[in-house]
Amino acid sequence: MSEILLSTEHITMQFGGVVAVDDLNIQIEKDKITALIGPNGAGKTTAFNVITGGYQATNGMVTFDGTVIGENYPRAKMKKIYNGSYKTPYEKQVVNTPDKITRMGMARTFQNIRLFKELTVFENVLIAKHCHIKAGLFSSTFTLNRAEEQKMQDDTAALLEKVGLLENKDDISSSLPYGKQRRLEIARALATGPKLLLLDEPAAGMNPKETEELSAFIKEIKESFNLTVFLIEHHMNLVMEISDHIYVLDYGKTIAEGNPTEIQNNPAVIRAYLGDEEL
Amino acid sequence: MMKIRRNQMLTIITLIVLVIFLYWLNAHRHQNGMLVSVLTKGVILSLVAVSMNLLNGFTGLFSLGQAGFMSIGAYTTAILLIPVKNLDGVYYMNGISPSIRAFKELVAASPQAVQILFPFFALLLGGLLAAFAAALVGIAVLRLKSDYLAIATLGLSEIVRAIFSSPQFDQITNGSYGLNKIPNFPVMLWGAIPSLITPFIIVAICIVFMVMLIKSSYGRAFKAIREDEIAAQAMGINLFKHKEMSFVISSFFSAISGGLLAMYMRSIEAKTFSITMTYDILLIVVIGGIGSVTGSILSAFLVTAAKEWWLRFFDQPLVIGGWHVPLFKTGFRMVIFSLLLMTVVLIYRKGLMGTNEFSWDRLIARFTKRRSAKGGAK
Amino acid sequence: MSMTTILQHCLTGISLGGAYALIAIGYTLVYGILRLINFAHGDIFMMAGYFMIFALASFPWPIAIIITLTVTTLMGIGIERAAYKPLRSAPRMSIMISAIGVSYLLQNLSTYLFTAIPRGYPEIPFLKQIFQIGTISASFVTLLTPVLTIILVIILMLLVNNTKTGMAMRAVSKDFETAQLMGININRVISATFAIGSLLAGVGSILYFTDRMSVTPFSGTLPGLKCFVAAVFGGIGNIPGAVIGGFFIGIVETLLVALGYSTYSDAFTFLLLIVMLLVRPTGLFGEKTVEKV
Amino acid sequence: MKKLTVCLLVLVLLTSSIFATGTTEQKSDVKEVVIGVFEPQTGENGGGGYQEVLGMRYANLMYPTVQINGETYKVRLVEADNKSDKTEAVTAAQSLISSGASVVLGSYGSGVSIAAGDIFLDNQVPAIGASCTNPQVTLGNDYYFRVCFLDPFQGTVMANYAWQEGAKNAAVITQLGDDYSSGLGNFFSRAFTKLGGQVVSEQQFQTNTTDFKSILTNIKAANPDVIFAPSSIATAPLIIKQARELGLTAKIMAGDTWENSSIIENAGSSAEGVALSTFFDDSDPATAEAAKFITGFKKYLVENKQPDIIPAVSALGYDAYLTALQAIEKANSTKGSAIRDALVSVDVEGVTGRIVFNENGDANKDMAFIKTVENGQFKFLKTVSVAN
Repeated sequence: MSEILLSTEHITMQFGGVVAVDDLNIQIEKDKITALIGPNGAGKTTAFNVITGGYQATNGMVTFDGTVIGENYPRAKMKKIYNGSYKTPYEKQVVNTPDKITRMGMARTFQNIRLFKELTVFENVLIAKHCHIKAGLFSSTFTLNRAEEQKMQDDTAALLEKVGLLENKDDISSSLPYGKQRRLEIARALATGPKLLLLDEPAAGMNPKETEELSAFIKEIKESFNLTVFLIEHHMNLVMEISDHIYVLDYGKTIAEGNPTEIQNNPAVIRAYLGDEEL
Repeated sequence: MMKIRRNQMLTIITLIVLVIFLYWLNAHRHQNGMLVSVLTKGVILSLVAVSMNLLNGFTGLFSLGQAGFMSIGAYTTAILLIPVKNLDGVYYMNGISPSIRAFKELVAASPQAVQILFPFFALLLGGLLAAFAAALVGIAVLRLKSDYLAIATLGLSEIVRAIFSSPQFDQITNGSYGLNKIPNFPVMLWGAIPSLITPFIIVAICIVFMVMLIKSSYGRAFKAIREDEIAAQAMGINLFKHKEMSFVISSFFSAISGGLLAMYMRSIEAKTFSITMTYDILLIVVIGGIGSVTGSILSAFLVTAAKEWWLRFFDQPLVIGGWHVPLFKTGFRMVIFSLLLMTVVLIYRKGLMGTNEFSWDRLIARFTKRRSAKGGAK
Repeated sequence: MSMTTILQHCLTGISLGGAYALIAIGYTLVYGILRLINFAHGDIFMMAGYFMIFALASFPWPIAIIITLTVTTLMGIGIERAAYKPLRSAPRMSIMISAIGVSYLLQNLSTYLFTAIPRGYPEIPFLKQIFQIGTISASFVTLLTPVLTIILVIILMLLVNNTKTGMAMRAVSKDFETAQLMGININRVISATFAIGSLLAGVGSILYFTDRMSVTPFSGTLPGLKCFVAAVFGGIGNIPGAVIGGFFIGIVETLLVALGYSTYSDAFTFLLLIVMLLVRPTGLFGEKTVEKV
Repeated sequence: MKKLTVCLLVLVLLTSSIFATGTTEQKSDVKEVVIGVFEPQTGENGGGGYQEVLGMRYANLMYPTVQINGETYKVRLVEADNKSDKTEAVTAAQSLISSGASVVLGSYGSGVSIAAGDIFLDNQVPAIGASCTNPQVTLGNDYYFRVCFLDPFQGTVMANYAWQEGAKNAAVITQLGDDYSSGLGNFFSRAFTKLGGQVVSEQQFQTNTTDFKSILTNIKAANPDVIFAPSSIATAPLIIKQARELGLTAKIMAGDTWENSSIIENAGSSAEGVALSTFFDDSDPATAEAAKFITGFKKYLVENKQPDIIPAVSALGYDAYLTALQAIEKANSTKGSAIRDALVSVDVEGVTGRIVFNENGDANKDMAFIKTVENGQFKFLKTVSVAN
């Protein structure tokens, strides 16, 4: 087995009495495309949020690139009502805010596109470059970091060119067509310079042609940016086409994992999806 | 390229005209008292309006604490600058704290150069104190969202006001009695810039700083927070750090503006910096356009001029040809004003400038368009 | 401090708290539904004071009270229609600015119409009857305020829990969009909310001003803000919470003044707000909500 | 549509500015001198300010012209509302100066006068305060004069009066952030303690307070013989009524501001027995000028829909106007600095007594009128003079 970039250990997320993610163990290999699938409400986005720091897991641990980026155990009220299937509590509490995790090299997109709507395409990407800024507030204000600023601008332009949005660079982002908005959101995530890219349903709302383009696009950026990709998706065609490894989630629990062929033939998966999604 | 050159030329010419105008005004200030005071108040308010806009318009933090931070600046400046000889007169009721007096006497006895720079130091110190206060308070309140933040900051400014007016601090702030005999604006560059022009220079420097900040990478991060906090955070922007920066900087400049206001008014009291003051600033920002620096500046001058000058006749009984026009009586001006605000809020939601900034291109385009339209009609 | 003094202070505090509670309900209802701090609510309360002055000048008190309450209620609905409804889809900041604008307008309008000179609030004789219990003396209205407040709150709770409109109100405050999809007439519910809030502010106004006897265009500002704090304290959207918040602030404020810290009595309210928001943002009885990413 | 409205708005603003300047620069053949009226007509002290303005307007009616160098100048009053607010005060003062005022009258409320004092000083326009009693108004300001007595004097007067009435314990209520109230309260306390009395309770309240029950409860617990509560017209009836409601029976006293019929109107029977010091008494005109003023002004008050009781501040406003007029005549000029120099040596027989300024610019008044409320009327009790 090659190097593991991200792993989750016994991740359990409980809201009140509801266990949304139960004992999730995922290992994402470097330079591979891994997918997380499952019917609606299976807890996929919640898992994403736990990994990116949006939520703090109730119990479990997330390791990224060799460092523990999140660890928690049931505390206070949760101690009494904890209902996850993995009972042994972890011992430490490690909390990282999403921005810090992003700066460590993990970038994400959102299920319901969250662009900086009133800003231009160029600004959207340029802002993502801000997270690695070296100059302080004052040197940046007095443009003492001209070289850095110039590099940020140049990189942004280069990135936009690569993703084919350079012609739209001065458009207000919300005025772009849907497909391009998706692409811009991915470009914006790339601008933070990630090792791992998390895509939350990137093909949602796309027609088959657009989806095809997207899968080519994902493969392309994976190669040119040296990325590891982790995605949630409903479009099985897309998932089966590009994924190296797939995890299936249902009612918060992992019901299967394996390569696309294995998954396609897994009876538990078929059962979970029956009537839910075309397979 | 040509266009940029032309725009630069236009800007330089406008600046020169402005400077000449200010010097002319300085020479004829006695005949133009109203103009001078409207412009001075306008420029001071434009600074606080821009700093409020930095928070509300660019960072998306709806804060209503400006008056509180202004009062910190105003009080610091005032306490430091009241001449030693007037101290007994000002603090006639409770006396001044001996340590402050000793410090002021020390300054008064120090070399000329120190004394010339002292007013600027006082302004700066006021700003820094406010910035410090904002940094402390920000840790707590910046966790709050939209309207909660608004009401919490409003509350903060009321707390600051209560502290300044409380009898416990009589010997520092002169509690109930307020401070007066505050010296006028200092001259700059050994008198080359007369005291009338000083506030314009200071405000210009401050606003230029804020504009440059907004244009910098940090400014872009502020805008990202305004647009979408969660996405901004996912892009690696530390929400708290950036909100705190914006809050601290905005408070710093609000306090500078407060200090200038103290110099302009020559007399301050805690009551001056009440909720109404914040509302007035908010009104300027809204009319100018939330998210537009030039809008705020323009609106600060327009609102001040309209309120203090042009619309004053609404308050006077008006008789046209023997007919006593009804409605015209004391208070009518402010009613008109509130209606104007509501019109902007409900109908012209973008205010004067929306989120746009002033640009020569736009102005010229507007004029040429009109002309060509007319030409077409012929 | 002697026992009588303490009792007297408590009585004052409870009475003040009762009036606060009635105003706080208006804030809590409106916030529950529109997520809007109705900055104009305090000014509606102030305007109700003026309405009463004019109504009582030409009518006997029972009719005057009815007129005042009707006009106040209508004004509340009118303000919502004119200043908030057009902004329903606008960002929250705009609607809040609109609320501040309405407050600004009402203050300036009443300064213009009634001048800034305080108007004496007319006396309703039976309300001002002075009672002497031992060494404590108080007017009837002081004693009546808390009792009436509690009665009104019970009635309101019954209405909210048992009528169709009440159910609709609760639904809207839980989930605006879904309620709309379920066929609830949002505008009617909002109007009803403003009507109830303003009506209670009207009642609060009569009780408050009868006890304090003077109305100025700025009478509503501070009580307004304090009552908002009371609503937050009790848990915004929660009616009994607002009432308890109102009483709490009324009593503490009175005690602070009594102890000689009147400078800090307003500051205290805001400090309470900030501390509350930091420690328990949902207030005493508020429900916790999870924010969706 | 939007553009049209913007254009309209600009048009309105422009025409209004023309109006605004048009009203101040009416060119006519008649030579005129402008007297600025710097008074609050809105805000906390709007009521008292308006009464003072009435006195000035009436004086202007009576004496509409002035002789300068043998020529008749018409006197034009220009009013500016300082809104009882120190920030507004500065701009209001500025607006008076730019409308060419040679001399300024006012203001009611010492705080605003102190705030605007430096503006008048800088522009060399003398100001004559009518009823601002705080010492700071004229102290150190060569261009500020005043025709009334000062707070230290007034405080002493009331302390003496209380002492003479047999009071040994006093309670003082003052308004935070108000120069007049805190100042006068303080001067009273000092004088009263000096006489041997004891101030048993000192209470403060904030601006816009309407609920005085808690501080009054404290006062009740201290059981004073008198309560001294210098405050604005707005707060007076509240204090009086709430005190009686709580069963406080101590005598309530205050300063000049309380001589306003609206207080009796609002406080009703509770106001009975309230004592205050004031500048003027209309039942006993000291001079012919005063007698003429009393009858004439009462009519004027009725015309202006006011109760026909002459407020002392109106009389002072009238006197301030007379003083200004005499100074202009004496200076033989409309120039501020000349008028200022003339003011130093004026000697006016006003309706509130003789006005001669001392080196601070304060009128040498050594007499105050004590009045009390009886049967719903202010009733003259006695005059008190205190040797300084």
